[in-house]
Amino acid sequence: MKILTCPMNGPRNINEFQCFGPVKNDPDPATTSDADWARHLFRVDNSRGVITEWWRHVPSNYFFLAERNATTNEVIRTFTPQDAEARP
Amino acid sequence: MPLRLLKYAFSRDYPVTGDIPATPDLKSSYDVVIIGGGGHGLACAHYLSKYHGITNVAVLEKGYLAGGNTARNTTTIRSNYITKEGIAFYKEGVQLYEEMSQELDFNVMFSQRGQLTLAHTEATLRSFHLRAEMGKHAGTNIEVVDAQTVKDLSPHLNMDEGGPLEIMGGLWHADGGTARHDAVAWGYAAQAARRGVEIHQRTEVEGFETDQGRITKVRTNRGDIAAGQVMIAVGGMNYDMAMRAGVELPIRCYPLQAMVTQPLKPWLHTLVSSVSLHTYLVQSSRGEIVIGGGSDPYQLCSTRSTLDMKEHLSEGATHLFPFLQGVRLLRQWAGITDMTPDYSPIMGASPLKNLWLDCGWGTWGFKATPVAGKYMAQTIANGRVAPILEPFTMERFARFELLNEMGATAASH
Amino acid sequence: MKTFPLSPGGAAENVTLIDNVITLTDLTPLPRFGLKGRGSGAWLQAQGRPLPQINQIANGVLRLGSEDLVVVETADDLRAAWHAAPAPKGYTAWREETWAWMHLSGPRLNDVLAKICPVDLSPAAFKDNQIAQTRVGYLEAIIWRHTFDGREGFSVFFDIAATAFFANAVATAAREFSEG
Amino acid sequence: MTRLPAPWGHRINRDKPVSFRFEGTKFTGFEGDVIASSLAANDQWMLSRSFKYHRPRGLMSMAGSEADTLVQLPSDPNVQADRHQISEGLLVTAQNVNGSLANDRDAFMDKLGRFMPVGFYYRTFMGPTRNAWLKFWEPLIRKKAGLGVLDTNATHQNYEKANLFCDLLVVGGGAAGLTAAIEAAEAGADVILAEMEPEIGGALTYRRDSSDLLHDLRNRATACPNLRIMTDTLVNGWYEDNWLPLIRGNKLFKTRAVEVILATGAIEQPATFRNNDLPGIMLGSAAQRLMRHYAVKPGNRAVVLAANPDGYRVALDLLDAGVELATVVDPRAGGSGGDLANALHTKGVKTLTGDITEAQGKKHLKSVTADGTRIPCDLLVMSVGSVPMWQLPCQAGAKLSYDQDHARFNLTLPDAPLHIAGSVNGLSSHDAVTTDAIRSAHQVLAQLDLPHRDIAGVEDTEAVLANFEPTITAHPKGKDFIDRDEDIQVKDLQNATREGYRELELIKRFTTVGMGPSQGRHSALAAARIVAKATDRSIAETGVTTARPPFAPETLGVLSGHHHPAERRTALHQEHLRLGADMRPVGAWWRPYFYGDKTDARCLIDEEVRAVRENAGVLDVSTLGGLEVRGPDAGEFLNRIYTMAYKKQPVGRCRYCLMTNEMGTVIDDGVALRLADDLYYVTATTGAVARVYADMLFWNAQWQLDVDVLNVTSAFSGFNITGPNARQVVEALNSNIDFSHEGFAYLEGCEGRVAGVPVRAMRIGFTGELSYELHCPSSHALTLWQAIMEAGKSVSLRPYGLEASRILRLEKGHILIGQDTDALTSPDELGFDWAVSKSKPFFIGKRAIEMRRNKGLPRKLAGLSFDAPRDSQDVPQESCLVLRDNVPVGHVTSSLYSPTLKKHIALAYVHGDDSDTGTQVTLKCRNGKRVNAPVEGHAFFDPDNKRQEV
Repeated sequence: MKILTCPMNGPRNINEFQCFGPVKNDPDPATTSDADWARHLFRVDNSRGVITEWWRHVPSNYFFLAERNATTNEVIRTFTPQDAEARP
Repeated sequence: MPLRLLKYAFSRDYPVTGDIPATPDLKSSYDVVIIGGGGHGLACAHYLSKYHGITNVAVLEKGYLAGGNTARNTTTIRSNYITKEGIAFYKEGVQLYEEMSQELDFNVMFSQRGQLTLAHTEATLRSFHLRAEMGKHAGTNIEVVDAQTVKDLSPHLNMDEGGPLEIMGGLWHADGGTARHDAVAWGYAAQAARRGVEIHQRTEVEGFETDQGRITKVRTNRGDIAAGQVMIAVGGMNYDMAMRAGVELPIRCYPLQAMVTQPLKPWLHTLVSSVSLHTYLVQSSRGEIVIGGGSDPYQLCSTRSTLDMKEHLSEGATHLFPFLQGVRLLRQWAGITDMTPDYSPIMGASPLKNLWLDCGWGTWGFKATPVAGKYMAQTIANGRVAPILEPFTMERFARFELLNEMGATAASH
Repeated sequence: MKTFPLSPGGAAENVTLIDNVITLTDLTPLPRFGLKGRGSGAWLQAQGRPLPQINQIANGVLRLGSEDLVVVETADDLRAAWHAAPAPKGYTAWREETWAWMHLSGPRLNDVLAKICPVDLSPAAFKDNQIAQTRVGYLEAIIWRHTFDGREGFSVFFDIAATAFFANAVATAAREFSEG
Repeated sequence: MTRLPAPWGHRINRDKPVSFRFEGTKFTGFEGDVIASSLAANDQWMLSRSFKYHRPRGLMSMAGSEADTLVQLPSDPNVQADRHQISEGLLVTAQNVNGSLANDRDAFMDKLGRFMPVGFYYRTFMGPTRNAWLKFWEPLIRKKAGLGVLDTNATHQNYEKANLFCDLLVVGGGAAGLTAAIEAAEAGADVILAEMEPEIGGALTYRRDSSDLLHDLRNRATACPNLRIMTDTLVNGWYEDNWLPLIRGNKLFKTRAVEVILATGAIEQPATFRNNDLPGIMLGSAAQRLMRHYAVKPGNRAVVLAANPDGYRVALDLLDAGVELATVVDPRAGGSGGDLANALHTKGVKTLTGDITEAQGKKHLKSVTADGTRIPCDLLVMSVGSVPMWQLPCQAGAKLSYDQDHARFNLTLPDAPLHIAGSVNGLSSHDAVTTDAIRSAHQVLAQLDLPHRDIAGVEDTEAVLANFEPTITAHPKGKDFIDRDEDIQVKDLQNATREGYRELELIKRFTTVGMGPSQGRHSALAAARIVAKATDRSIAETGVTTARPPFAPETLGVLSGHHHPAERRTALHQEHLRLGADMRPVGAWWRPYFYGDKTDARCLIDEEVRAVRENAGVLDVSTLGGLEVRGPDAGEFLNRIYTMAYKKQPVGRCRYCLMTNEMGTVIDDGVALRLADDLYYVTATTGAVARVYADMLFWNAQWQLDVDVLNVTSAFSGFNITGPNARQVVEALNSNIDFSHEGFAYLEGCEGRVAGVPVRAMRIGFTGELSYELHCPSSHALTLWQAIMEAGKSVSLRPYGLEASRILRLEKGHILIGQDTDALTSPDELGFDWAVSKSKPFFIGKRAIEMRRNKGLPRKLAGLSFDAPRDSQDVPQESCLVLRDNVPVGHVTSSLYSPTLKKHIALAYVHGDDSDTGTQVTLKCRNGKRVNAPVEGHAFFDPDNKRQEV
């Protein structure tokens, strides 16, 4: 089983976590066209390289971010939303 | 004894049929380039060459023939869906399977032993009734059965009476079945090749050149090709392939895992699947029990297997049939699935005039191999999306006209 | 009068806690007081309760997050003080109602825990008063290396509605050692 | 046959005879014997019939891999006879036999090989009719296929699982594994060594001239306190981040290792010639195992096919054991066994340079043909090369490549905390293996920050001699098996390439080579060689097949362990049982369906409904999700989460909560009671609360509002007292709450004390009657419940269950999320535009709701009712279709008979254009009958809300 390192709880089996999917930029509803809003709703980053995702450590309900290679499954780093300068 | 066997016995040497010609040199141009040498691409090539007279066709396969999801799926064939668009489409898929061995002169071993899906909750039973009502209205062979009939259909099931997973009833789909997955692809390949279609293995598409909304060139590791029409049908890679042509698809890749036991003498006649346990089982004609279930919990483009999924599937299987505890597992594997937001495929036109999509097949593509091939061929030959495919357009999401099949897909693909 | 799951009339009153190769002790009725949300830590500190690092326990304060704290000793006075105090002071975390609290000890403690908890709890890897928020007995739980009543072992906090389930899961895991 | 004298046979205890039956005949072996060894000791060499041709088969490897040694135990099919120990009274039968093993009625299949070339089934069995495959051919083939027979009455066994942790896991307890484990443990690492055999030592336990080294290693291992040795333990796979399943008996140890050394050894390969599958033909290592482990003499007159030094060692072993050695055949050009050959020569054994082309015999080997000469013998021992045990390394990402110069497979490791040592690394001699093991141990020690040295890689001169590349040509008469499991011959692979299946994976699929129980252990190398030659490519170009877990067959039982679906009980669980409740699972919870005798369910449920409509009832709503949302931004937070507005909600008021997702689909509902400026108590549906809670935290991880959310579902219990006499009940309670009409209006809420218990009281309900919902901390639930029941005595307050609750809610037209909604339901489709704020700038789903509204209303949930007898089938039940021009446009989501209204009532999606009250719609009953009904509002009972607001 894969290990994911929770910034708060340390390394744990990945089945203690729930993935909330790649980070999405929230477009401004006031200025976004219907077409772009539909894209926002249905399109998810599915690239084969490194993706940045939201994860939840279920027993502690702690949410954090992880950079993970979507092909090799290698976790590059995990970090808190507060430390998310690198957040796209 | 079938006469065909005598031919082998009385031939001095093994009589070669020559199913799949060796990969020829690439020509500079084809009327149709089909990207993806899996079941769907090969079926399309077959229908193009046999029914539309289009034989200047190249099927490009990055690896070996039908080595992607055609090789990795667990071969469920069924039409017990929920949307009327889905049912109409998959129903014809089942019908085409019934005729496939004759059509291809290749025994694909279509084994229509029926599919029994189990309900452990009232909510599941309610959804079964909806699938049954929709199916009956569309003329498919489907009904909701009570717990006693479930027992009659699959006598060894653990009914868990009074327990948390009591079987309350089932969805019985007598038309459901399986086929030999490789044979489907090989049969289409052999037929298409005999009519002049070129099959290029180890030929990878690296990109496209476009001009004025058309693909003008397909770039491969073996050289560039000009193409009149292009279809992509590369399950597990469609998002990337479409992106190379500048087309963005609402697809996310998830691994789907399955496993198989050692061969046993026949004991399980029907396909059995459980919605609550996310497990399904079928005994192959070789005697192995093929066990599958839900997708992996997070996005990944890898065919690695996990122990957790194997444990989960084993739990489900031994709950349904406790005596399977002593049965030995031989192999586990995975495929990469292209999941769409509504668990229905994306077929038809793309923003590029000569690029056609046969994508988003998630966990449910095998059963659609003939019907997708038939209508994609018709679409490409006519330059117009076949009516039966129209609801599956990639535009449906922005229009909120989703074809939601999640409930009919989660437990059995 | 309060009724806990294992009390007469409680939801798990028919469940017997295992007491052979492993001993389960129900500590659910013991007082505890949880605070959560902004202001919790500062208020507790102002009461003379220094805060440990996250996932550690010190001076009876168990820290589960930056603003998620549980006081497991002399909770009643503290509760009264908290109710009387002005905001900001965090919010009650209802830990005395959401959690069952059980203590595990006994000769096959390590063998049984290896079956029901995915975290390495060996003494070298998991020291006294260390805490892990993880799964125990198929439930989300907090496990704490904790000597209770002179018995070395672990305290586990988990969903109080699953008390019967947890007790049965531990007993099932221990059966292998009690029978053989 | 008598056993060899000690020290041969160190695994058997000659003092303890064990009797068992094979094919009905009684055999006696010794404690420590496996099935195959004790049968061989009794001259029973045939163990099974082959998959396709029903040829006699016996042991070949003694290593537990090939299908030929699979036997049937009464409740256990496909058991490895060469690994399974005998026990007193064990009943063993042969598999894949029609009749008996000795006289298999299907043995004629062997003569029909001409009719059944590779892939023949793809070209036949299609006629004469379209259904012929399904109806006739497939049942026939299914009966012939398969191996063992499943016992569908097999009893439940206990399977266990545990977690293990270590610094270093060493897989394989042979010379390399033991050396590496000891070296690392002595330097301070926490080491587990797993060995699948019952003793450590690996090949040292049966190989010639190995006992001194083994003795030394065992002593050192015993002296290491931080080395845990697990024998009889199969490491059956490698998974991400060094997560390995160790299987010992019925227990699975899921092991997390910081570092892993794979010292898994090598797999000796068979030679290819006609009839190479006859019983009596075995690998050199198998003969050695029989002799050294079990004291079984493998034959009386032997031929040894030796293409490496090990073959000569086996020959010397056979002589020592008193086996007559006819000759040693060495296929290498100028083949010479060097010193070992000289040792043989001095004992009078001839060596012959050449190859074996054919073996003869019916049920056992009688002779072999070597270079045209027929040599009588009853034993042929093959020592012609090996392949590294590639399965675990390849699962871990290693690449298997072919080294043309040395005619062998090599492994290249990925960049990972993973190492290989010993013969899996291509080494053979004891010295080389030991040095390699020490090298790998010190690599691990360096990674673990423990004292270590740098040790260079090893060259092994003997390993170079270990493999040679034979010229494999198909025998004109065939039966030269490449894959014994699947009965695949040389020509089958060649013919597959001629059919166009030229890629190794395609050949595997077309011929099934490597797909049987041994998973290519004895066929991969030969198959690669044949395919490369047939397609005029190098093995490097054709590639090799992939390795998938598990390493060896493993039971589903050991993978599944115990089943533990989680189970939750409300605080009143025992109280409900005492009241005679029929408890049923709802998600993880157990809830009362109704109270009383099961046989009278309908009547009792009707009574419960009537009690609520005419008097008063009480429902345990404790499973309802409870959330506290607190903090300065709590109102803003709820504004973004739910569709209504909460910032200006007065303290002491309840407000409906409707939750949509980003697509504008309704996903949950509940009620928010504002208890303070910065505190809301929010309910969520039972099944959804866990998800709603997680979603709330997820959104706030992004919004970072000053708010804290807490799931208090288990902390609070709740009871809804409902019915025209509900007020009498609550007013009879000892409380500080004014429950009067004036003091406590509809949708108000407050905190107070009832019967000494702190409560949160709300005037909300799901029945349409006057209702009070009292929530309290769960430790007080029993006290509160008893007080309520006591207070209700004067009006005969009746507890009611989930089934009555469903009827009551449908009579009132309340929707159930998940039943009356699906994955696409918008608030507009429910007619809930009143619950969607138009003034808020944002909430989740707002934009999608607007976009969907602009596209028109495809369907709408409507009320429908039908006057028909209660048990009539001519009524649309749940999931029946709503048709428009015979096209389905919607379906019935809820349908019940209302005992109050004495008619059938339903909620159904009708076409958007048909949603006006009074419009006639057509429905199709489950029996196919069409019925029409006019569209109504949702509330069938008291549509003007006169009763709930009194």
